[in-house]
Parts: sequence; C-alpha cells; structure tokens
Amino acid sequence: METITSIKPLLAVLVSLLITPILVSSRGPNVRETWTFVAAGLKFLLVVSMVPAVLGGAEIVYTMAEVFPGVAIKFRVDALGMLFALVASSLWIVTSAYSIGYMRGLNEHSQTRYFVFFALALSATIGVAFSANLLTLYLFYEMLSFATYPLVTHHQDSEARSSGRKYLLYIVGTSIGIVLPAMLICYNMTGTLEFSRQGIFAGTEPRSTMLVLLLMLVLGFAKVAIMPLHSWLPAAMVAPTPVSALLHAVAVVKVGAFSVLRVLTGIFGIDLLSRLDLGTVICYIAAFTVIVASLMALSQDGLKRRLAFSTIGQLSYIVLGVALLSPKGMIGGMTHIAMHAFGKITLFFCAGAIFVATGKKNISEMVGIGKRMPVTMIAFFIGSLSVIGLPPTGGFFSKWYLVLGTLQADQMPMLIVLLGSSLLNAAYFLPIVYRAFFCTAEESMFPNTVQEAPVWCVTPLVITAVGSVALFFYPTVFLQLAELAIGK
Amino acid sequence: MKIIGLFIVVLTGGFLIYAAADFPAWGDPNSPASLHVSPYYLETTVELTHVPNAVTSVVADYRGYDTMFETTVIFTAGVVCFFVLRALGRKGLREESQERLYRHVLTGVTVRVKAGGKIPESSDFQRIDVSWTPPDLIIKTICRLLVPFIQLFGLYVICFGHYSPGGGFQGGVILGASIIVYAISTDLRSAVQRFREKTDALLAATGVFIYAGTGALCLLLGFNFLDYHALAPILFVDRVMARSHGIFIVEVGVGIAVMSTMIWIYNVLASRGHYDEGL
Amino acid sequence: MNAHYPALLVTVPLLSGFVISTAGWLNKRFCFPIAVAALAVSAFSCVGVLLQVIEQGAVIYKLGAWEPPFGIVYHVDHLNGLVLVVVSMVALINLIASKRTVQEEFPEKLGPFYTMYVFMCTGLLGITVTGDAFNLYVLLEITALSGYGLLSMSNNDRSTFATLNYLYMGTIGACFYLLGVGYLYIVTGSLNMRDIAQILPSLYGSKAVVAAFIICLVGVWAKMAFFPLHGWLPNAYTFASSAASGLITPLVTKVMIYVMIRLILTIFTPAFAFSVVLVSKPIVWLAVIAIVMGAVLALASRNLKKMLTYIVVAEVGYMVGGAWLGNRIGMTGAILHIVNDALMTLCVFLAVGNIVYKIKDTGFENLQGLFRKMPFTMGAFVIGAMSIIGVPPTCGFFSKWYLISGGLQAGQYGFVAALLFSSLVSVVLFFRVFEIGFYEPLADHHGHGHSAPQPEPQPQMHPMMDEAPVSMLVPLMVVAAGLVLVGMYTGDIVEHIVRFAIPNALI
Amino acid sequence: MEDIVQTVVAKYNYWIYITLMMLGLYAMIAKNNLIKKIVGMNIFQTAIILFYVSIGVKKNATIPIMQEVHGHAVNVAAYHNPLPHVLMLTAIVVGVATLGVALAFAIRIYNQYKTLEEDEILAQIRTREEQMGKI
Repeated sequence: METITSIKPLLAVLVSLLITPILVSSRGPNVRETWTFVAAGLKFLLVVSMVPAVLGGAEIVYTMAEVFPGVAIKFRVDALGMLFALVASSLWIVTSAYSIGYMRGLNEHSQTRYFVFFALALSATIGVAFSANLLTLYLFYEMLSFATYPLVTHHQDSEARSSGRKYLLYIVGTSIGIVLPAMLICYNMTGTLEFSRQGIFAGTEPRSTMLVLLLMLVLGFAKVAIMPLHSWLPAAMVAPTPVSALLHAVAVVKVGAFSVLRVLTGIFGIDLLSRLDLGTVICYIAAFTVIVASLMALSQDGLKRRLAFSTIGQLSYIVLGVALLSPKGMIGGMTHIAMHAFGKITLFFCAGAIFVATGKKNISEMVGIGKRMPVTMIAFFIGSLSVIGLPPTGGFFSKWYLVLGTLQADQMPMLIVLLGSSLLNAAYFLPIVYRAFFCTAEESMFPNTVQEAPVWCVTPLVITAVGSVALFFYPTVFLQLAELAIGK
Repeated sequence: MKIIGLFIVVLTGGFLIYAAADFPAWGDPNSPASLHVSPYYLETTVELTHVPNAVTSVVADYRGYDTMFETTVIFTAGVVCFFVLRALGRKGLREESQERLYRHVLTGVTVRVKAGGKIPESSDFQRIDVSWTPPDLIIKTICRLLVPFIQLFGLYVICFGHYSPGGGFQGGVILGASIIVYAISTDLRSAVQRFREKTDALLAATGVFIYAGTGALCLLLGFNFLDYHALAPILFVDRVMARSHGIFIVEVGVGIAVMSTMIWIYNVLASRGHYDEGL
Repeated sequence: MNAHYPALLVTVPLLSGFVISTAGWLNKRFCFPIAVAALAVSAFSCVGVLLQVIEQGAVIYKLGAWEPPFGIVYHVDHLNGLVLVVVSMVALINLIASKRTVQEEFPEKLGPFYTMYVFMCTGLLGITVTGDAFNLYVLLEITALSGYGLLSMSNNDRSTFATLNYLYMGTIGACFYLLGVGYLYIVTGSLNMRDIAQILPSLYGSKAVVAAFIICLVGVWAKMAFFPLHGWLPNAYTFASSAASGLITPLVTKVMIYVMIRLILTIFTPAFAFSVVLVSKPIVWLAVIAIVMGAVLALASRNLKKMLTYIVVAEVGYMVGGAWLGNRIGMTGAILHIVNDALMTLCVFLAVGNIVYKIKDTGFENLQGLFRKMPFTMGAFVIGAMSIIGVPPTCGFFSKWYLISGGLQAGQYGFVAALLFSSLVSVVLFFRVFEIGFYEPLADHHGHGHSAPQPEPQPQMHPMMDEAPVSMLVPLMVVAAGLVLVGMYTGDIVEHIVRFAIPNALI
Repeated sequence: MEDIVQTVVAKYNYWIYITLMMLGLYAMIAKNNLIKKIVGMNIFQTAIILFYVSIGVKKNATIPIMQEVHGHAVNVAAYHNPLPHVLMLTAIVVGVATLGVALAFAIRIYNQYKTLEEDEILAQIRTREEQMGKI
C-alpha cells in the first residue's frame, strides 16, 4: 500500500480551529458567518482533495510528534476515515447555513460562542476521522466532548444545566474512567496503539482479557450510546436544533460509532475477533440496544426526543454491522455512517424548522402541519424513508448490506432484529408524516398564517433530503470507500 | 492535641534512640565524621589560606558559598520582618491621630497631647513613650560608657577572626548589640536618631553585597565564583594571601550585614513596626 | 561566560536582591525592572546550562574552586537541568504577570517584596542546582524565610496566622532534613551528595543510614505538604496575595519533590531506596491516601483558590507515588509531572490572580458570569484545568499516562485507581467552576427558547467584558500555550532529558 | 548490663539531644500559646545544633586553631573537627532568622486578634466566618 506524507490532514483539522480567534474578534454577525463558511468550504475542499488518493488505495500520513515510545500524535487518512470525514465536512457547510437561519430566526443569544464552539467541534470530529492511533483518537474525542458542552448547554437555564451535567458525566466519565485505563493496558501489553488491519494483539491473548478490554473500549466510547450508556443523548436534546442535528446525528454520536469501528477493526482486528468469537457478544449488545431504543422511541412525544432514541438504535446498526464480522455486514455498517447521517440530519433540520416557524416541539401538536409547511414535511418524509431503509433513499443501501451481512455471517437472530426494528422505525416515523398531511381542516392545529421557516432554514433541509435521494442513485463513493476499508 | 503530641514525640524519640545505636561514641577521634573530609581542612588551612583558625577558613572559604547564603538568610529575615510589620504610608496620619506624651524637660511636667493637637516648636519638649519611666541615671551612664567598648570589641572580633575564635557573625552581633543596648537604656527614638532606619537597611544590603560582590568579582576576573585567587592581582599579594584577604573582606561584609540586620529586626519588633516607641 | 552558567543562574538573582533592596529605599520604580532583568538572566543561564547538559552530559561547577568533597559543587545533570529551566521560567512569567497586583497591594513595600521574590527564586534555583547536601539546607531556609514573608502579607487578614503555621511546619521539616544530613555526616564524614553515595553502599546495613533516609524524607515531606503533613498548605496558599501564591504554589512543592527524587536517585541510590529499605509500598499507599484526600477535600471547598490548593496536595501525592513505584516509567512520570504540574499550577493560579484582580474574591458565589466577563482569562483557566484533569494534548495527560503506566507495571493498582479517581473528581471540580462561570447571575435574558419566536428583536446582549490588563493576560496566554506545547513535545523531553535523568540501575 | 551502661554513658550526647529535641517538638505540637510554640521551635533547633557540635568533638583535643609553625605536619587528632562548627554557625543564624520572623508574625497576629492563644484565634476566625455567612 502506498503511503503519502502530507500536511493536508493536519490542515483539514486545524482550519476550523484556527478561525476561532477570528470568530471571537469579528465585529458583526455577517463577518463571523462568512468566516464560518470560508472555513467550512476550505475544510471540505481539503478533505475532497484527498479523496482520489485514498480511492487509489493510498494512505496519507502526517506525524506531529512522538509523545511516547511507539505512539505519536499522528494523522492517517484511510478509506474509513475518509468516509467519515466526507460526511462530516460536507454536512458542516449545510449546517452552517441552517444555523444562520435558525439562530437568527430565534434571536438566540451568544451566537458568537455558538459558532466558535461549533468550529472547534468540527476540528475535533475531523481529527477523530483522521487519527492514526488510539491516542490521537482519544485526544480529539476528549476535545469534542469539551467543545460540545457549551453547545449542549447553550440555553443556560436549569434544564440545560442538568443536561450538561448528565452529558459530561456519561461522556467524560466513561472516557477517563474506562477508555483511558483500557488504552493504557493495551499500550502496556503491546507497546503500540497504532490502528492496523490485523490488530495490535498479534499473539493469542487469553479470551477473557480480550473480552474485558473489548467491552471497556466499546462501552467506554459512550458517544456511541449503546445501552446502558445511552441516556445522555435524549438529555442532550436541550441544545439548539442545529447542534442536535450536526452533533447528535452526525458528529458526536458518529464519532462514537466511528471510534468503536476503529477499535473493532484497527485495535482488535477482524481475525482476532472472529478467532476468539468476540463479535457475537457485541452483536447481542447492539441488537438489544436497537430493539429497546426503537420501542422507547415509539413512546416519545417530543419530536427531538423521538429522533434521539431513533439515533440510539441506528447507531447500534453501525456497531452491529461491523460486529457481524462478515464483509457485507461491515460494508453495511460503514456506509450506514453516511446514509444515516444524511437522513437523520434532514429530520433534525425539519424538527428545527418546525420549531422556528411554529414553536412546536411535540408530535401530538403537529397534526396538519404538512399543509402549512409542505416542503419541510416532504423532506421529513424522505428522511424517514432513509432512516427506515426504504428506496429511493441511501438508507436502503446500508440496510440492504446489513441484511446481506447477517446472512453471510449466518446470524439469523440478527436478521430478525434488523427486520423487526425496521418495522418499528416505520411505526414511529410514518404516523407523523401521515398525520401531518392527512387530516381534516378541523383537526389541523395550525392557522393559515403559519408559513415555511426562513429560507436559510429550508434550503439546507432540502439539500440534505435531495442528498439522501441522490445517495440511492450514486452511492459509489461511499461504497468504494467502505470496500477499501475492509480490504477488498 | 496533647495526646497526639505525646504519641508523635514518643514515636520519633524512640526511632531516634534506635538509630543512635550505630553512632560512634562521644568524642571518638576515629569516627567517620572526623576522618573523611575534616582532616583536609585542618591540614591545609594554613598552607592554602594562611588562616590558622580552621573554622574561619572553612566558613569563609572552603564552604564560603554556604556562608554567603547564611548571610543572605539573616538579611532576608530583616527584610521579612520589615515587610510584615513596618507600618508605612500612614506614618504622618498616625502622628496626628494618636494621643502622644511630651515631657517638659525643664520642669519635668508631662504633657498629654490629644489626637490632632500640636505642641509648640521648642526643644524643651521631649517626646516620651506611653509607658515612660524616668531614665535611671546609673544604667544610662554605664550603658553610654560601655557602648564604645562593646563596639571596639566587636571590631576586634571581626578582624581577629583569622587567629582566634570570632569572625563576622560574632563581631556583627556584638556591634549590633551595642546599639540595641543603647536603645534599651535610653529609648528607641534616640537610638534611631543616631542610626537611621534607611542607613541601617542600606548597610545591611551593602554588607551582604560585599560578600556576594566579592564572589562575583572573582567570576568577572575569569575565575570561579568566590575563588579568591582571582583577587591576587588586585590586592597585590600572592595567591595564598589573596585567599586570606578575601576571607577578611567577606568577614567584614558579614559583620556589617549582621550588625545592621540585628538592629533592624530589633527596631521593627520592639516598636511593632512604628519606629516610635520601643521597649 | 558559558562555563559560569551554574553560578550565574543563582548569584544573579541573589545580587539583584541587594540592589533591589537598595532601590526600594532610593527609587521604587527600579525594583521591578531589576528583578525582571535578573530573573531573565537567570532563566537564560538555566536554558544555557540545560543545553550544555544535553550536549555534553553533567556540568560541574566548583565554587571557590575547591575540589568536590571539600568545597561546594554545583552538579547539573539532566534531572536538575530540567527543573532549573522550569523554575526560572515560572518565576519570570509570574513576576511579569503580577506587576500590577504587587503595585496595588504593596505600593509602599515594593523593595522588600521584590527582594523576597528574587531571594525565593535564588533559593529554589540553588536547591535545585546544588550538589551539596548542606548547601541545600541553607537554600531551603532562604526559600522558606522569603516564602513566609511573601505569603504572610495580603488583603486577607488570615494570611499571617496561616503562614505562622506554615513556619512551624516548615521549620520542623527543615530541621528534620538537617538532622538527616547530620546522620549522614556522622556515618560518612561527607556532605557532598555524590561522595556520600560512594561511601554509603558499605554502610547500607547501618541503622543510622536508614534513619537518615527516613528523617530526610519526613523533613522533605513536611515541606512539600505530603499527606499527613499537608495541613499547613491550603490555608497558607489560599490567603496569600496573588503574586506570592503564583510563585510559591507552582514551585515550592515541585522543588521539594525534586529534592526527594534527588535523595532517592543520587544520595541513597535506587538500590537502597527500593531494595534495602522496604518502605516503597507503604509510601505509595500514603500517596494514594494523599490523592484521595486531596480530591475529596477539594470537593468540599467552596472557594476556587482553596480548591486549587487541595488539588496541589493531591498532585503531590501523584509525584511522590510515581517516584516510589520503583520503576523507570513511574519515575519518568514523576519527573515529567514536576515540569507539567509547575506549569499547569502556574496557569490556573495566574488565572485566579486575574480573577482576584477584577472581582477581589474567589468564593464560588462570586464567580457567576465569569466566562462572559473575562473570556480570555477563563479560556486559559480552562486549558489549565484540562491539563490538571489530564486531557490530551495538554501536558498533564502525558505525565499522568506515565504515572498510570508505572503503577500498572509495578502492580500498584490502588495507585492507578487513585489517579483515575482524582481525574474524575477533577472533572467534577472544574466543571462545577465552569458551570458557575458559564451560567449568569441574571437568568432571564434568554427565556425565548421555550416560547414562540418573537419578531421584535431582543436587545442583543453585548458582552460586558471586563478583562484583566494586557500585562496580566499575555503571560497567562503564554503559559496556556506552553501547556499544549510541552504536551506535544513530551516525547522529545523524555527522549532527550528525562531518560538520562534516571540512572540505568532503575529498570 | 555493664555493656549497656557503658554504651549509654558513651553516647550521652545523643540522649541529651534527643530529649531536648523531643521537648521542643512536644511544645510545638501540644502548646496552645503561639509564643510557647516559638520557644519550642527554638529548643528544637538548638537540640540539633547541640547534636552537630557534639559530633565535632574529639577527646583530648583543642579548638581548631592551628598552633604549629608553618610547614610542619598537622596532628589532626589534636584539634576538634571544624566542620560541624561551621555548619552550626549557619544553623544558629537560621534559627535567629526564623525566630525573628516568627516573632514578627506573632506581633502581627496579636495586633489582629488581641490574643496569642491558638484556640481563641481559631474561635475568632470561626465566628467571623459565620458572620460573613460562608462556612
């Protein structure tokens, strides 16, 4: 495999970090947001510019400093990282636009702080995507935890305060309390933390040790919200919707999922996991989460909370797919990062748009809204289809591969779980759409004065909805990246 | 607290007694302490430094660097006492706002001046302490008589440290004591009038500076810090004598520093930082 | 002059002390510039000597040109070379940062203040650089006395009483150290550290040597506020002025840790410390208690500065524990943590200094809305806090990594657990502060999020920024950046410096 | 038995220093009055000085001031060891310095609280804190 040394990954990480002083000192909102766009665009371009090389089978490497013998702060762009970085950086642009609409539409306070920490969070996300080893990943993972705290608690009221506490308790508590020691144990056992295809535990280690380590690393990255460490995610929905959209449908939770993928594929390695038969354990934990989260989503009335529980379930698809340890399943899991991202962000954007336009948060209050906000609700419908996994949306692909994966791995129970949860997905999304459009005039809860949200809000959600559909027809890039990532 | 104290004390004491078992007996000339490094000092002090008093040569030369810091320690103590206690800035305010006692020298009448009051500008009035007692003639006279002799002795002790027990510290303390005796026998104000605070503080700094500056001078002359050999060309003596002279210079510095710091600390403590009423 | 760096780095601040003292009587305006110049020269010399050490190994400087066992020598190796640089840099930065506060708190006594300040630095640098056990004691006392002076005066009237308690404890500590040196002298006849080390192996069986070791250790512990001798520290440091606590908190405990490591590594050698005297296990357990106690007491305090002082107590536990793990990694962690902890403590205390400068009090109830009021100060404070918590890439993470690794290797799982526990507690501690600073006292200007959007524009909350002056901010920013930089260069520091600081005998 | 007695007698300097030192230490820990603590501190320091000075003694020797004419070999056993004296000069000075500073603190504390009893001071601090409402 070809290795290219280039500073591009570092630049891609830093570009949003470096604009923060400009954001802080910028005089007006327009200047500030222009810079946000500049950074977002630059970041996206930097990421895209590395795509051809990665698709060509090369890896782009940049070492910053060797901090421990054998462990460096190091970036490496491979297919899996590229897949994630593409999703995150492209969606940042859209979200920036949406943020402007949302924040201005609601006259939010402290918008500068909001944009600054948003940029920081994006730096951290790309950093996670491009990490070459567990330490670098941990570094950016922590940075993301802290950078998102002010975003989650943006409203600065008592609800935000208690959610913020819960958020930190789960995220930071697990990362310091569980991941750090696990990482240290790994390092002391092997002398390295570098991700590699065959894993770092080359010799046969006793199964029980490996199992403990595996559980520590999978559960420790609590951003993936596998049960029982999931309850921070619904709590974090107090954040402004663009934050929920990007961070809790894309960046934060996907960083968790991505970290788990890295741990499974890069630290333990598929071979070791299948030899010691550890994948199944993870499969069952994930499957449990999928089902329970979907059931819980059914009972939520808050739209954002329902979406949050849906996210918990969907994230476990990703973990489940990889833990199946079959090639098809892994492709499914990896592409699901992208597919779910586009679908879920659309849904969140819609939720936010509804809130901006009407101030409504609960599903029970949204009867008939489709007639007043048709664009938004059609986008919502598309997003729902994508998350359920129906054509013509990108979500169909990932789910298709996941199903194939269960067959390939000969895991019938998992197949049942997947199909069952898809039904549940449909059960908690489609009624919303149905009641939004199909109701009598008396039932409609909205007066005629209600209009679509501002254009800054609506455009992004249209874009992502179109993106979801487009991914059905042109999924090639992501599929190729996923195939590369599993070494086909 | 008492029981805890007793417990700690018994424990520590027991430990120390246990450890003393391996110590050499008292006065044993063959103990390691007397055999390893110290003979070198005794053997070479005359030869290398021209100072028969080994204590002086070790203090000011072999381990002169320690002594420089030792002098700094005492100077630091002076600075700290001054910093902690000395009341500055509101001095004038204090003079006016407090009740003061004056004594009319001719009549022996004590005048109480209330806060804000003024006294006629006249040398007839003498400011006295609140707890003033008429000075005892005998004590006053004897002390006045003694002070010059004490000072002379102090100078002797400083200068003769090369050949007899003595040196800068001892001499400095004696010199300081002379002023303190004067302050006790009369009052603080008179002593301060003779030996101003500013002079005192500057002298203290100068004294230590002489020591450290000598060291630095050696360094500037291209030798190691405090290597008095460097002074040979300046003092027009041979290298061994240069050491002897070097020791003398620093001893003088030590003497000045110790003397002034002693007085400084006494004044600050005795007057509780106000420099008006002493003991 | 290159050959004289070891002497210059101590004597320049010393000499400047007298000049400053004189200037204090003649013209107060010169005190500060002289102090800055002296400490700058000192810092320059420290860096110079460290570079020399890295290039050509240990540098020996004979004071008065006397040969080692007879005279006093300065012996700079990788260990103290590193500590020297840290001490001088921290002292210089804090000096510059605290100019304003000193001027406001002690306008009449600038001379004495800066005199004590430079003497303090002289003492700390001297302790670090010296190769003579008794010389160390003298400098210990200079440090202590000037430290008492600096700590005793502040706007808080409890400072003097707290400092007097410190004085009692400090004197006991110093006397114990002196006694230990006396024991060593009585059995070896020497005061030079390396000379003692050469004589000692034949005496390892002697009770006196063991006693000397223990007594010295206890003395040093009293000085560094190691559990259970930590009682004096929190009050003494909390009630001190910002300038004093900014100098003393980062440095004194760290330099004393250095002395302890010097005792272990050089005077008594690891073979003695870890194999002959079997005290390492209990000491690590003491360290565990120190860490847990420090963390818990920090949780209980309702004052930012006091909380930080308890964290210092816990950090002392980190380093003592790391040094006593008895393996190379743990020792590496302890040495690295000296550097890192000095920097991060400086960072948070400078930030606290700025806060005190602006709002006069560090009680939690006064910190509301601080992020809006002093965003830069709090930003730097956050970085410092991250480092104390141990979040990469700040330097605190890396030393903690080594410490935990060492604990794992030594099988001291209690220590590992204590470190993790204290990290978690630090998260709680600091986020409690952040929360208070983040949420504003006025809770009504953002109520919109729950009601329908209002078309009428709400008055935009313009930041009521009220930052500390630039002269205080810039040093703070430099330190905060330094935390990250040192973190990134941990590998190099270990590779080129710390690795050589630990004798090969220690595996 | 005789051995023990002999050892005890031969090392009497150590026993004296330990006793004194522990006296001082006890005063520092257990006494309530700040000045008494300072006195204890001084005893404590002096005990160590005594210890050092006793190390330097050699039986049948005199103070280390050279009597011989220049050039002759020095009979080392005839002079006391100068080094402990030198060291203790430092320790004495340190003792004085510490004493001065401690007294300065004591005066300042007395000015503040009008008492030198530790428990009374602590009680005053406590009441003041309670008045200010931060416990």
